[in-house]
Formats: sequence, structure tokens, C-alpha cells
Amino acid sequence: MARVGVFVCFCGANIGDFVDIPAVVEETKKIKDVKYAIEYKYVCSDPGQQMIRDTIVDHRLTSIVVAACSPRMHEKTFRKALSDAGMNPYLLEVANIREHASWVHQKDKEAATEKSCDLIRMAVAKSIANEQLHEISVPVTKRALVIGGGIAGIQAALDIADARIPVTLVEKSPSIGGRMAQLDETFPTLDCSQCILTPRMVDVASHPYIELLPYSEVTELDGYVGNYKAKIKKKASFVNFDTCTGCGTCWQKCPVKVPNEFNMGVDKRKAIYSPFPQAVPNKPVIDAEHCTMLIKGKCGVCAKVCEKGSIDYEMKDEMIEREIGAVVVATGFDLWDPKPYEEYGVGRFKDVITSLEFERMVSANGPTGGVPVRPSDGNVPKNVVFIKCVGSRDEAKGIEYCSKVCCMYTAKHAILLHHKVHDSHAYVFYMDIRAAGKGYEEFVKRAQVETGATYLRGRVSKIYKKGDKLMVIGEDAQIGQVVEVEADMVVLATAIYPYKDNPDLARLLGISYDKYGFLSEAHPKLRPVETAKAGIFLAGCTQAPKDIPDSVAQASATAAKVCALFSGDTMKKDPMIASVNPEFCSGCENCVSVCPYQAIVTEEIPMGHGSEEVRTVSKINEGVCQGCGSCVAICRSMAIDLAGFTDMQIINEIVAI
Amino acid sequence: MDYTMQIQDTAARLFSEEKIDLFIGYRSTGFDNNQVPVLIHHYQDVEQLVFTDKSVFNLTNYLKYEYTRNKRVGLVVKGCDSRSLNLMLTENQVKRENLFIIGIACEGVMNEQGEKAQNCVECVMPDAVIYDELLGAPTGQREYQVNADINELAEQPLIERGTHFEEIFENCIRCNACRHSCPLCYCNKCCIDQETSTLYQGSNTTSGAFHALMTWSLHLAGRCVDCRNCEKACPSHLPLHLLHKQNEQVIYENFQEHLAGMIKDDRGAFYKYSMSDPDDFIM
Amino acid sequence: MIKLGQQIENKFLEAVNNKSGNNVLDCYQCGKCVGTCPVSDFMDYPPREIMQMIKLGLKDETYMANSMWFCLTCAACSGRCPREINIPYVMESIRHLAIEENEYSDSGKVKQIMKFHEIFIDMVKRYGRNYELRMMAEFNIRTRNLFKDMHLAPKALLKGKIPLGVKKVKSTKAIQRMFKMAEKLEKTQ
Amino acid sequence: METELKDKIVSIEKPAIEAPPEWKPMIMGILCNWCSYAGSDLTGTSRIQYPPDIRIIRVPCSSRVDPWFIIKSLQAHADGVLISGCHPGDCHYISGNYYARRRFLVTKKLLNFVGLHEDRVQFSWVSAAEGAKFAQVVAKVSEDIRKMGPLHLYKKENTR
Amino acid sequence: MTKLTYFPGCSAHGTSEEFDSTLKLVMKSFDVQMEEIPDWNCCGATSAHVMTENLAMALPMRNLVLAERLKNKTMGIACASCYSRMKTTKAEIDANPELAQKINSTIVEEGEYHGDVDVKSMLQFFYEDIGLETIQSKVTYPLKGLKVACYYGCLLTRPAAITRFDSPEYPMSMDRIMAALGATPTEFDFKTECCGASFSISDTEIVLSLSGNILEMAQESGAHAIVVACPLCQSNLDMRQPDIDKLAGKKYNTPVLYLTQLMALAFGSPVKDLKPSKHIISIEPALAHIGEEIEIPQKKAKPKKAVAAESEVN
Repeated sequence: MARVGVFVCFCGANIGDFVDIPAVVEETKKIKDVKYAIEYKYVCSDPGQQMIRDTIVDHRLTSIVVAACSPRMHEKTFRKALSDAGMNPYLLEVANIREHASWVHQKDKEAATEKSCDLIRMAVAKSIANEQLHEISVPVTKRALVIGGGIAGIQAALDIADARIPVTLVEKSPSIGGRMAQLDETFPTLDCSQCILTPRMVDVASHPYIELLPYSEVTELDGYVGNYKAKIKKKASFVNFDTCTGCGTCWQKCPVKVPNEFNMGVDKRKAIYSPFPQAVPNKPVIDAEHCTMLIKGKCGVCAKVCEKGSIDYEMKDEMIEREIGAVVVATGFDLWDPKPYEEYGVGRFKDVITSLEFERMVSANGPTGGVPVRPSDGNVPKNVVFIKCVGSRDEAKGIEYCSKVCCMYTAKHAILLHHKVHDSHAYVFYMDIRAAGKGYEEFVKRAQVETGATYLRGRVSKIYKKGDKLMVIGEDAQIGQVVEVEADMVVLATAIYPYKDNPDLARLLGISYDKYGFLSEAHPKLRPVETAKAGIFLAGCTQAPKDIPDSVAQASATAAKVCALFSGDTMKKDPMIASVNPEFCSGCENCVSVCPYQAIVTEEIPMGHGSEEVRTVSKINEGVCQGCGSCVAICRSMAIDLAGFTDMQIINEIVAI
Repeated sequence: MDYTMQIQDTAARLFSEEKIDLFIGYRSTGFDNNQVPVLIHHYQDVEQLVFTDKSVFNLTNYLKYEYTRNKRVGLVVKGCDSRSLNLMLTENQVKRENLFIIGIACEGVMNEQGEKAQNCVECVMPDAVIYDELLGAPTGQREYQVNADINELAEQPLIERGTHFEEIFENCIRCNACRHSCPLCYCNKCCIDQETSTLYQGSNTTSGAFHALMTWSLHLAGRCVDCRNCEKACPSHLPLHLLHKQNEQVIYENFQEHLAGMIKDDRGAFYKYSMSDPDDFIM
Repeated sequence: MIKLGQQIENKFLEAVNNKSGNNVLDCYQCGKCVGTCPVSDFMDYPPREIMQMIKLGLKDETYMANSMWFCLTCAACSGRCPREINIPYVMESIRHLAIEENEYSDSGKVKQIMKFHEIFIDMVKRYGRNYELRMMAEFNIRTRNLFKDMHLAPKALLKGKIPLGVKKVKSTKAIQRMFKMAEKLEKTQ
Repeated sequence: METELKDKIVSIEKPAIEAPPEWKPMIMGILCNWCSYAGSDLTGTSRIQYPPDIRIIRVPCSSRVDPWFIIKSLQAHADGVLISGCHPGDCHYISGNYYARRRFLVTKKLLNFVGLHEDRVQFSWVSAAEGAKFAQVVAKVSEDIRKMGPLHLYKKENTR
Repeated sequence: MTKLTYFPGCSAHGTSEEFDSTLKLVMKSFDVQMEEIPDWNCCGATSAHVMTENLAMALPMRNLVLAERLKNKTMGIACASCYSRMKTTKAEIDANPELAQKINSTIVEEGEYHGDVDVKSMLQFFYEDIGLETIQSKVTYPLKGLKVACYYGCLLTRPAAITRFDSPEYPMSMDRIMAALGATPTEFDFKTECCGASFSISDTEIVLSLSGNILEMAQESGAHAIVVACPLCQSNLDMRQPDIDKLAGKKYNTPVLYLTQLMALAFGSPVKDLKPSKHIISIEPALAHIGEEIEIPQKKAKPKKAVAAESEVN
């Protein structure tokens, strides 16, 4: 027999002025099952809560209804009051008579009062069907998986590992380092990118809590927060890393030349290669697409010259599995391909290059020894035009967003050009200069004033070739005149674009991505590093364009999130989730197809009646279920129900009015 | 359309090769050429089997009962029946490896008045879509036709339509024959019988029938294949197809021309969605 | 000095947007159109500035500019505009609005251009087709520049470059009726 | 006998003018927790007034709404039903409202088919920021229902 | 035999007669029968849409209506300006049935518009419907040795959304046709720059400046001649060339030929069929280059810096 206690709150004047509360209490007392009803000035106050606690004990109440503000406001407060009194907190219901009655019917007290009575009647009816629920605790596997070994992935892995949590770092290329390793110097301080990055890379390789898996890719992720199971493909490197010393004889002797991705194709690498001298691990891999031994079975030079016998042409891809509790995705970015800019002669003019090609050229370890040269004839350029926003902020040919870093790196390029070629001149076409960051504006000033780069406000209209010069036409909007710059080389500040495999990866991980392929955060402001799927976090440019400091900061933030997740042996979870009554379930698996979280699995249970046969029924994975109720509504035999919002509770509410 | 001999031959072969434990087909009642379903367990009984344009029932219904579960079954399916079978396969109610399916490229069956049945006139897919052996010449999918009765009713004023349906609901005796005859009503426990749903409806009342039939038709929305087993089973002769065809039409017109059970592994319309589903009815 | 803030509504912007089917507010003043436009050097205000003037609601200044009369509708700008504004349509709308409100520059260049177009349309109205020689002659007469291009004439005529006659459309009446109907439509709008 | 039959003919939808003067519409509102319920709270905090005809039930997501709730509400006491969820693409549970949208369309059309006025059951997308929209939606539904008058859904056999 | 509805445009009977006549020769070799639209009218050109809204669409629409009567799938238009007006009008009225009805109301005698004729420029027709292979197969007199700058002008490929043909910035269709004829198309960056178009008469100064740039770049590219597919472009570049010469202080001496003239030549027509007398700048000196060996530019010796580009990183 239900014994419901109802507490009606005045909320000072908020409810009291617009609802006749004594009348509501009188009406409430008439409801069957209500054993106690009382009004109070502020039920959420300490004495108010004390009153609830006392009444529960004194009147042996079986459920509580508080008629006050929205449950989104104080449900937790009142639940705690119940649990302090030794009552299951989920036996509480809140009737929202403030937001839904007193505040919206301020001119009609009678109607507001009548509506409040109805809302309380509904809450009472619902509370009768309330069940005792208990927080779910889910065990946690304390190992993190970091996908991507760029600066964001490196930082996240190091920070997590420093908290003595094991980390598996998966990188698809032969070395970690990512895009940052390709940079020459970094804005706004102009310190050498390699110099600050390589110590971090070495730390990763030597950290006792980090397992580094280079040349590997994640292929599958199952499970749920705290209990993921990842399948990782270790691609065949054809080199035994255990015995290889990284001496380099093999790649010096290899006869096959392939465009070098690390140098953006400016020069060639061999078919057996280590991407750059500071690579970690500094062991070569064989590029199976180009190695003649692997394609045609002819050559074998590398095996012949290797003194350690580390070359193994028979090596196969290897699948490994790791149990992990959390995932950090840091897959970084690709450069947007400027091909649609036909007016800039992209693809036709060799001396129109992208910013990263320029970056490699001016890099001391780059293909041209740190001096920019014209790809067409190898001469050192004197007049260089830099065009910003190529792809960025261009709905017609590129993407709508601002890539955030181009203003700064173009300023850096202008300075570097001046450093490398003293008698050169930089012309920068810009639309706006976005230099919000510590020391950024000062840095742009340095490019303009100290280096003397000519800044022209306008988007370049066309580039054409005259002799061996490139003629760059654009408007300088500040003087309202069309200018034509005679240039030796043009550098396009191409946009940051999400890593091309992001959509596939997102599908594999079960997280969402935007129309460009950037992975989506759970909330743009308040949950910028989490995804909508619990236990999967984002760091770096995989989420949006970022510069190095921002990527590092976000990576550290993910580390904090991972550490917090792993702070106990188990995790607590809201019990308002779905469950299957196997007796009613007929195993049609329609629920499996509608679940947005893949939280429903199937299991075999005995047929019953002493039969040895089994039948398949659905089963909800408690750890994964978020309690949306999609499966409940489509279950025709009502075999699934949602704790806290059961069919019975809702039908009671419907019938109560 | 008479495939009696072919079906008898195939059934006999299946029994002799011990490929099946049981065969579901039609036999003649000996009365006015009417036929009823028959379950054949033995080789010698295959002579009872017939198939003509009086073979109206959807035999896949028998696959949902315990006496066929986990048995190797041979059966005859027409176009509509094969679609319900497809859905039963998708929804894990039968195992494909247990079935030997004789598909019919159907030319339409007769109603009680000896005319071509309405659902056959309006049929979208007369050929069996899943089979091990196909009899007859397939004619392919046809253009979707709006049900004639629905067309007629939709033009009536609201109040008249309400009255029409009130009569239907009033005449329902809640015997649940419709449910038993539907191959897709295989739930272990029907929601209509559960405590939660019986609350506040009054069982054998107009309102109760309204609730039961509406819920039932919505559970079959996007799944019903218009075999009309339910209508044939109904002792009150209620035009139950009205509810199903109405839903089918709304679903076909709005959700990428969805038709139940046409493709294997294609679930009912409510278990998938498209971003471009109609949104204009929502404020 | 241009004074702003006296009017809140920008009816001019609205009119241009409605007529052109574009939103001029999309323009973010990058100037790509200006460098692209083959005739921007000849304009009082290049297209980018015209866009800004519309945004500011400077109707009279825009009407008085010669820019829209110089637009060749070559569509080079719209193909490159990063905000996908159809600039030729915007120019065309200003032109039509200026004609409708009978408020436009009376500079020699604009007059000359308008005269040319008027004569051209007149030719079409009369013959259904263009009568090149007659058009050139009439243009020279009406702009009182009798000897313009005269140095070309002997050579062109001699070589048969410009024929002396025109093949008229048979149903000139139909064409003339079309002109009338179209004019009526113009007025009813 | 004849009077009884006549009574039956207009038993579901009666013309609004026949409504008793003291009749007030009763609208069952089923709102998703994350968008529409939050939006309705915002209506309250913004003190935007709307007709007091709606009774609100909170569910986690519009996809939790079984069409059967709608049928039940109409059977029980409601003259109309309003269901509201997150805008497409904004669902807190990724895709719940897309599934719900399909069911709602079919349910709405079916109810209309069996003789209920089309606007007895209405749907809306109201975000957590659209307090004003929620008030407008309720006002519209309330006005529609007032025009239609009370629903007589086979009521004579039911007692409250 | 394929049938093609043919809209010649006013200039075909005037300034571009040689375009019209060679076009007919070329079509004959492709076995395409051209049916001229009976009693077509002027498309209105730039003037109509500069000055008016409705007339600018009514004039082309009458032609579209007349073209539909011929029941051919495609209408080929010789003049680029006519093509653009026709294609734009078609796009607009097809997208907006109300507008179509409104404009149709001004066309009384000719009947109703249905929208079932495809509008193509002759260049597009050659490139898409005839195809490079067929063109190549008809060549009996390869134009080897002739270097040409292919000039498309504004309207053949722009606006891309309406023409849906080739690139608006650096089109290659005409270059490929020229290559199929055996000629050598040069790398010419001003392919789609404007020649000044209708300012030919009203503001000659502009034409001289714009066409001058085009001639300059064509000469720079090493071309013996410019190839065009638009009568207005041809007349601006050819007829105005002496004036441009005066302004620039040098002789360009670059004849401007129609695409079809060179096609006819390559398909075996004698030079006189090209009507060389119609050209202000004589075409014979350019045609004399046919048969010359083209020097293949020697690969430049690798400069020192380029050595670095070949070195390996590792």
C-alpha cells in the first residue's frame, strides 16, 4: 500500500503569489494514497529538507512528491534529502509548479491553482510506480589508447603516463612527430620546431608507461567507457625492429626512388626509409607499394647489405588487441588541396607552391638545405608573394571556416624568407590579420616593420605567367587600386583540413563528425574535449584548426579527463537506463538497430519448460546505455522498459489527469 | 494458375531425400473448391497438396508456432507471403537453413465471391522474393497503387469516417484471431495483454477495441505485407486492411518508398530513418 | 563626409537584394572581383566599393556611379567570388533600378553607352535582327561623332566585313508586339 | 433507438459550438528532457504567459514516446496531445528524434484517418533556448483545440 | 545522319560570314544536318538586358519556342553571346515556371514553351557530341607546325553554373580540338579574359586596352594565330588590331581565325574556302607555318640548386 508524502513549496512569493497553495494542499490530501501533505516556504532550504527527512521517518512514507521548481533545478537536492533519511533517492518525484504553473499563468490564479493540483496528481501517480534504483558501478580498465602521434598525441600520452596510467600510443606512419616535425621554426618565438619536439619524442619512446606502436592503425573498437577493447593492426614493416640498429646502410643502397611525403614531395626518398633523421623509432620500414622485391621479387639489395639480417620480406600484418578504458583521438590535419584555384594556376605553374612545401624548403633539414628555391628552375626567388586564406573562408571553392594559423605562419614565412634570402622581398595578400594570442600581434608587427614585408589587403584575383615570372593580380583595397606583383614564387597559405580518414575512424569509434570531417565535441563551450560517447576524448586539430599551444593545452586537458575517469576502480553511473525482460523478448533485434550507442547485444537463454533448446534475446549493456528510451518505444512486446520512465509510470501520469 | 503437380513432386522429393521434417501447403476442403492450410508430415500424404487460385492463406504464419520451430520445413509462398517470410528471417524468427521455400510467381487469388482479390489487384510484388524453387513466370515489381477503399474513405467528411470506424471498433469482439493469423505477430507476450496496457481501457468496449486495433496496426506499420490473413480470420468480418493500408501508404509516400520485406535484412520502416524524412508537419 | 545613423531601414539594400536574388551583405570586401574585373579601372567605383555602398544604403551615390554601365556581364567575378555573390546580377539590378527611378549619371561615357544600347534595341525592334552598318552609322550620328571609326570603314566595307543590308525577320509584327507586351510587363511590376 | 444512433454519429468529433460553456481543453504535453522540457522551463523563467491548458510529462527523449501514449492520452481525458523534442540534428541521444519523427507522422495520419481531427495531435521541435517558441506552440495548440471543442472518443463507456 | 537545330545569330549574315560558311563545311564532313530555325530573331545581346528585364528574356525565349518546333534534341549556337543569352534565359525560366509563364505571355503567335531543347555552343557540340576521335579521323591536312593560342572569351564557359561546360578559368576543350587537328596549342593564360565585347562601338578605348592585353599575351606565348569561337571576339581582335598596333607602337600581326576555319582547312578545304579576304589581318603568313618542324625545347641543364632537390634526406 503506497504512502505518499507531498511537500508543496511557496518558493517565497514565486509560487505563493500566483497559486493558492493552501487550496492545493487541501486538494492534494484528497488523493488516494497521499498520506501526508504540507506546504512550506522554501522546501529546498536546510529546514525544508530537514522536514522531509523527519516526515519520511514519522509517517513511514513510501514515496515523496515535492511540488516546487523544475526537476532540472533541485531534483538532486531532494534526492539527497531522501537518501539522508535512509530512503531510496529514486522514490522522489518533482511536480514542476513554478516554471510550468505559477510563472506562466500569472494572470489567472484559479487556472494556475487547478493546474498545480493536476501536476501534483500526476507526480503522485507516477511516484506510486517508482522503483528503488541504485547507481550502477562499472569496472574500469586503467589503460588509455592514444590515436595519433603528433604533438597533441605525444602530449596526451606523456601526461597520462606521468600519472602512472599505462598508455598505448598508435601512430600510422613509421615515426611519431606528426606535422610539427615538418615545421622549421615556430611562431611567435621562432624557436626551432625539431629542437623542442624531439626531446618529447624521445620521452615517449623511453617512458615506462607508454607502449609505442608505430606504423599501426586501430581497426576496431568494442565495448563502452572504462571497458573498451581495441583491435590494432601493426602493418608489416618488413624490418625486424628488435635487431635493426638504424644504421642506414639499407636506405643508402636502395635503388628505388619515391616522392618524399615528409618533404611534401619536394624531393625523393627510397623504398626502404625512415621518414626523417630524428625519427622515433629511428628504424626503417619498407614501402610495400614501391619495393621491387615485394612487387616483382627482384632486387633484395637491402637484405644483402644488412649486417644484422633484420630484413624480412615475409613479414605479415599483425593484429593485436588491447583492453583499454579511454581513448584520446589526436589524428591531426591534412592540408586542403588548392586544386580548385585554377585562377592561381595551381598544378600548371610549378612555382606556385603550398605553405608546407615552403616550410620544408626553409627547414634546415629540408630537401633544399634551408634555402627556398623555385621548383621550375632551382633558382633562389627574390620576390615572393604569399596569399592567405587559400581555401579558408571561401564558400565557393574551399571551406567556410577560418583555419586560424595561416595569418601567423605567413608572418613567420615572411620573416624566414628574409632570414634565408637577405635581398628578397615578401608581399603578403591578406583579407584580415587574425593575431589573437600571446605575442602574436607583436610577431606580425615584426614581419611588417622589421622584415619590411609588404602587406596588401585583398584576395588575389589571378596569377599568370610572363616569361619566367609569375604576375600576381589583386586589389589593394586600402588604396582601391588593382596591383600587379611580378613574383618569382607564390606561396599559398592553404587551409587546415581534417585528416582524410576521420569519417571512417569516427564510424569505427561510434562518434560524430561535422560536414568537413572534424570530430565533434560534446559541447562547444563546456565540454570541448569530450565526445558524445563517454570515454572518448579529442585533442588537437582533429576537432578544429588549432596552433601548437592550443593543441598542447587541449591534449593536457584530455589527460586530466582520462585521469579523472581512472581515479577509482569503478565508475558510477545513473541507473535510469533500459533493461530487457527476457521472458517477453522474442529476439527480433529491432532494438539493436535503433540503439544509437550500440548498447544492445544479444544473448542465448534456455527455452524454458525443461527444454534444452535455447533462444536468442536482447540484453542491454549497462555500461553503454545512456537511457534515451528509443528501444523501449519500438519494443512491440514491451519487453524493454526504462528505469525512471517506465511505461507504468508514464501511463499513471497520463491517466491521473 | 495450378501448380499442384509441381508442388506434390517437390514435396515428395524433399521427403524422400529426407531434407524436410514437414511440409506446409494447402489442401482442398472438398467443398466449393475451398482450401485450407495443411501440415504434411509423411511422404504418402503429399497427394493432399494442391495449389490453385484458391490458395489464399499466408502459410508463413505457421512458422511462428512451437511445432515448426527448429524443424526443417518446406512451404509454399506467394509474393506477399514471401515478403512476410523475409521479415521473419530478418527478425530472427526462423532460420533460413531450416526452410525449403517453393516460391510462386503469383497470378492473384480469388476472394469469396470468386473475383480476383483486392490485394491481388493492387499487389506490388506478385513474385516470391525469396525461394529455393520458383514456379511460374515472374512479372516483376509493379507500380504502387493506393487502396481503393482508402481513396474512397479519405474523401468522406471527418465525422462520417469517424462513424465508419466507430462501427468497426464497436463490432470487434476482441477474440484476437487477427493476431493469431498474422505471421508477424509472433511476440511471446502481446503488449495488449499486459497489465500496463490494459490499464484504463475497459477490455471489450469500443474504446478498448480502438486502443487494441490502433496499437496493433501501428506495430505492423512498415511491416505489414497485405496478405490479409487477419481479415480472413476475423469472425466479425472487419475490414482490417483499412488500417494497414493507410499506414502502408503514408510510409510508402514519405519514407523513400519503403515496402515491407522486399529486400532481405531490410527492417520495418520504424527501425531506420532518413535525414530527409518529412518535417513539415512539425512546428 | 557621409553621414550614417540617420536611417535605420536600408530600403536600397532590400531593393537590390530582391531584384538580384543575392544578398549583398554576404560581401566581405576581399576585392577579388576588383582584380578580376576587366573594366574596374574604368569605373568610378570598382564592384567591391559598390557592394559597400549598397550596404551603407548610399542610393544616390550608387546611381550616379558609372560602374554598372561599364559591367560587361563577363561573369569572371562571380566565378571567383568566395561568397558566391552573382555580382553581374547585382550590377544589373542597380542599372534597372536606376532606369526605373530615372536617376543616373549624365556623364558622356554613360550617355554614350546608353545610346548604343538604345540604338541596338531599336534595330532589333525594327528589323528583328541587328543591322550592323546602320547601327554604327546611327550611333555616330546620335553621339555627334561622325568620323568615329571612319578610318576602318573603307577596309571593312571593301572586305565585305560589314554587309550593306540586313535580312529582316519575316514576322516583324510579332517582334513589335513582343516589345509592346514586354514594356507593359515592365510597367506593371 | 433512433436517438441513440444519432448520438453515435457525432460521437468522436462534435462541432465546437456544442461544447458546454464551462469546458476547458485538456492538452497532454510530452516533452523531451534535454530540449523541450528545458525550453518550457525557460518559458517559465522568462515569465512568458501561455494558456493554462497543458499538462506536461517529462521523458528523456522524443524517441521514448510510444504512439501508444498518444492513444492512451486521448482515451483517458485529453482533448489534444502535444509532443515536443529537439530539433533534427540536435538530439541529445544522437538520432532519437529521427526515429520518433517517422512514428509521429504515421500515428498522426492514422488517427486522422479513423476520424480524429488532424490537429488533435501536434508535434514541435523546441530547443532549450526557445522559451518564446514553446509559449507560441502551446498557444497555437490550445487555440486549435478550443476551435475543435471537446473530444468524445468513445467516452460513454468510460468513466473517469 | 544527325540533325542539329542551328541558330546562326545576326553576325553570321554580317561580320562573321566566314564562321557561318566554314561551320557548314565542317558539319558536312561530320554528316550533321543543320536545320536553321525558321525566322529566328536577335537574342537581344547585351543591350537588351542592360536596359530591360523582360525583353531580355522574351527575345531569346521566342527563339527557344521556335527551336522546339524542329523536334531536334540539341540546338547549336554559333555566336557566344547568343549562346549565353539563350542558355541563361533557359536556365532562368526552367527554374522558375511562373516567370516562364509571364514571359511566354509576350510571345503570342509562336506558341508555348516546353523546355525540351538542349542548348549548346558549337564548341561544346564539337567536343561533347562529335568527340575528339571523330575530329581526328577526318583530318586529311594536319596543321602541324601551326602554333595557336586558343581564346575562349567570357561566355563559352562562364558562368560555370549555367554553361556546365569545361573550366571557367583554364578551359582546354578548344586546345584539345586544335591538338587533334595537328596544330600546337600554346600555353596561354588569357584564354578567358574579356576582349571588351559590346564596348566595341560605344567605348572603343576599353576594347583597345583589353584586346591589346590579349594580343600581347598571345604573342608572348609564341602563337602564330589566335583561334576563337565568337564573332564579337574575332571582330574586336581582328578589326581593331591596327588601332591596337598604333597604341602599342608595334605590329602584332596576329591573325584571328575561327575554330571552324582551321577545322575546315584540316579536313581538306582549300584556303579560299576560308574566305581569307574577310580578315583585316592577313591569315596567309600564319598558315605558311603549317608543315614546319616544331623545335622541341631542349631540357635546360640542371642548375646547381636543383641538385639539392634530388638529394635524399636520409
